[in-house]
Amino acid sequence: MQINKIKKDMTEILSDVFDGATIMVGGFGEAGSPIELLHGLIDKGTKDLTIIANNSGNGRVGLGALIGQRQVKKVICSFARSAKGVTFPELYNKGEIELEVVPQGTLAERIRAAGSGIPGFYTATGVGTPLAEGKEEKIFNGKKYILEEALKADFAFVKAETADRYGNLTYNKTARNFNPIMCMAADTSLVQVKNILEPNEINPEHVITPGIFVQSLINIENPIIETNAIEEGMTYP
Amino acid sequence: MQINKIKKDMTEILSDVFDGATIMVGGFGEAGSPIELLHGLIDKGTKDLTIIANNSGNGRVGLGALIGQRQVKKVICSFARSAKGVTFPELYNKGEIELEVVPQGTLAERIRAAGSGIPGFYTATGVGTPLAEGKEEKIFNGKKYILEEALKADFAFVKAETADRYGNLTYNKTARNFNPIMCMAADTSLVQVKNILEPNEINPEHVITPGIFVQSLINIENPIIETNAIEEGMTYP
Amino acid sequence: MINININDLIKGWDRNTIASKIANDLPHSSYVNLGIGMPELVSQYIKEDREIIYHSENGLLGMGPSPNENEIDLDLINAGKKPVTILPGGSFCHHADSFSMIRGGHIDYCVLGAMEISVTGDLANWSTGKGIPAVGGAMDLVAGAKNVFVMTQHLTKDGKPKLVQKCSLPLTGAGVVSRIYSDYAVLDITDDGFKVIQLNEDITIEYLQSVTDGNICQ
Amino acid sequence: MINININDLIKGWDRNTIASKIANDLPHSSYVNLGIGMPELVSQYIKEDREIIYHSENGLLGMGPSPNENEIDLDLINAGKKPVTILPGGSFCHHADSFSMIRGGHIDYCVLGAMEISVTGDLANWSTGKGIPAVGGAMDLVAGAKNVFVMTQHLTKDGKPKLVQKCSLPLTGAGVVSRIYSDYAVLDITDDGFKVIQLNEDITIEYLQSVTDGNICQ
Repeated sequence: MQINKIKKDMTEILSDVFDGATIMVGGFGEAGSPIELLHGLIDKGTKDLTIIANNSGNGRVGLGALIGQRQVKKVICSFARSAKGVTFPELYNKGEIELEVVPQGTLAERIRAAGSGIPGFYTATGVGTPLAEGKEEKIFNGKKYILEEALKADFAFVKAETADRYGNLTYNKTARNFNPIMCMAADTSLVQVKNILEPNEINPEHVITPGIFVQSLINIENPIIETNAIEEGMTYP
Repeated sequence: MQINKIKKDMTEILSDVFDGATIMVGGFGEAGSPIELLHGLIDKGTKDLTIIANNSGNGRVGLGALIGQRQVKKVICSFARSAKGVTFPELYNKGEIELEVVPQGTLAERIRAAGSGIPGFYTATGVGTPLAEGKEEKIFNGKKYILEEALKADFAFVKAETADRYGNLTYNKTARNFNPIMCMAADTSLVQVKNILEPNEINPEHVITPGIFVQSLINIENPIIETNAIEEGMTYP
Repeated sequence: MINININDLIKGWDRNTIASKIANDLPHSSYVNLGIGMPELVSQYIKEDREIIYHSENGLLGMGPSPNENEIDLDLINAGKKPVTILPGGSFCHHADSFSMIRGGHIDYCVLGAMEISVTGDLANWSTGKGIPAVGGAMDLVAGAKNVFVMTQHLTKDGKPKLVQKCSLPLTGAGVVSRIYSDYAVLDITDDGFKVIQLNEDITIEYLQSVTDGNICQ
Repeated sequence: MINININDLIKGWDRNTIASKIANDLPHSSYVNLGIGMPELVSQYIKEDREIIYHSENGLLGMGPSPNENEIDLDLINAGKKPVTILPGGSFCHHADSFSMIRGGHIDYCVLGAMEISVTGDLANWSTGKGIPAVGGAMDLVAGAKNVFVMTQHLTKDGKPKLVQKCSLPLTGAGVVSRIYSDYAVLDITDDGFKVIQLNEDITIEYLQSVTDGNICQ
């Protein structure tokens, strides 16, 4: 029997996602954002979600749409004030969605720590600012640092460029961003990928996410381009 | 003016290395070990060195030779008991060289932490063992962890497969090992590389060590192969 | 409380002049992160005697200028989410590695905008305390970069000093700024106060002090 | 103190039989790290109904068997520094990433040798307290892998039990072992003691207890 992590459709790949789940969503703005997986979650109607992502969605597409459908109770992100953000500000200003602000590098490192079995680490980022409030401090070599804890998730929703059936992934340019570390930090990583190759077609030197961090794949050959979709007035569903 | 990190000879690339320096030496056994740079250090006669590496050298070549020349006062490593180790055991058994044993994954993470501006992190590795003695403990989610501190160095000696003048590096197979993280953790990274390419010849998706972590390069087209050298009875100098 | 009638203000250097001063102070071979907005101008004034490598915190080292309309790739963007290019010798990495470059002290210079800078080098530039709080990578940059340069107007739009004894807005970092490039002066943060490195040719030290809420020294 | 005359010992399973029992217990699609030495045998007994992916802590996922003499590449080695191969679907990574796989709980099973295993799952396998101390990746593996299997002779070469009430040697990890595969039995670590999962067909529970320094239960 051969390992094959490729699922046949959206229903199958999303079958284990549950109400109340914590989901990491890859991408920096639209680059690397798994829009089709997020739309699948809208179709499925999963609710009370906590989303960990860098941003909080644009327009009414992808993460913006999921938030607009009121399926998200909390967002943990570094920058929830996007130029094209619509749904998050609406709910936030009404007090109907929670926000936890995390500095971008601390967010990345907390995610990487969770994937690496590091429950906590010290950083100088945020020291002396409101985001350090309530955090343990420690001095190393005369300088003050704060303790940050690992940030885990039940699922990671990830967008990749190429994959093989083992779940080895490569990305396209700056669409890499948070995707590789989110694969590491989630119990289950679900990946939408443009191209599926044979295992011997990905050079082992060039693999960015080794298959050990990936549980399921779905082939989305022509993903929605968020900028174009928003310009065209697309809303989902 | 163009950035060009390539040095013309061993004298130039080693010019700043000083007595008493802490030097990280890449490689896992012989794979990825920068033998020519180490031999350059023997020629230079630099002494009182602290070496951070996974192993403690084989035969009287490379790191084994440097130790044999009594240029090293202390080794920090995970495994100092190599089958072909000669010089380290000789000095260790006479009490003439210090050893600090660090679990391999903790060693890697302490090095990566130094390169990432993380002064300390918690790990379960070593808890309840003699290597946890004297280390701060902390409970996360009911489980015990120990605090490990970042491990920095003045220099990293690294072996790579290809490089460009910016210091972007790729490695060959498992010769990658500690080399990329040591480049991150040292104030100055010195790299011996088999092939030097033009900047546009390394695909930006395939760079393993970005040039920001590399200060100097030297082209060693046909490096010594340790296994063969030892079989042939080579000793250096 | 200093409050200037904005109609009385002396016109200082324009933003291009400020950018060229910063460009002059970035040494050959340095790794630089330019903040979104005004700091982006700096890259246009780098002289030919030096090569600078630009880092964008979303996993891009060796960032080049904006692409032509027909070369836009929405998977190749900068930290401001605008399309950019990559130069030969550039590379991509994931977010944890990108912030290792920042937090680990590998970025030689970052150039950021400011709302307030205190006399001890505290910086406030991420939150007015109103609206949706959004910090991005600013706190990591000021905590990690070897040198933090601020590029700013000396006064706010309604004529209040941005260089202050103590910041009133939420901090981005404490004691992090090394140098300030304003339309009136280039100033270093020192134990004695804001130290003038270069003064705009149209103003006096006394005038500079009158529009600065914190000690000016020379 | 139990001390058996080694001439009286019943001959248990040979190492190949033990390896095949372990191979049987590794589920399809699992990620496995096999320790240097006896555990390496396990890969030869994987049945065709399953695919297992082998991790070597020196940055190799998807490790294959030893190469032919003419295919040896000294840059492609395993954690024991012996030449190996890489299978299609494999990948290389650096040491920090490789130990993220281990420490982060992504390795489903590791199989290690042992000097002593206590009734509470403590493992000692890295130091006799003599000679040059050398730990390698053993402490990381036992702390990080989801399941830690031990493959061992039930007794030392001089007839002393390796399964003990309390380890006398320096620990590799405390409470880390899930299951023991010895030449006499397969045993789980439980709150009630060493629980027999399978007993060698030639020995009795009473005999097993007589060569084990710790409670045997069923």
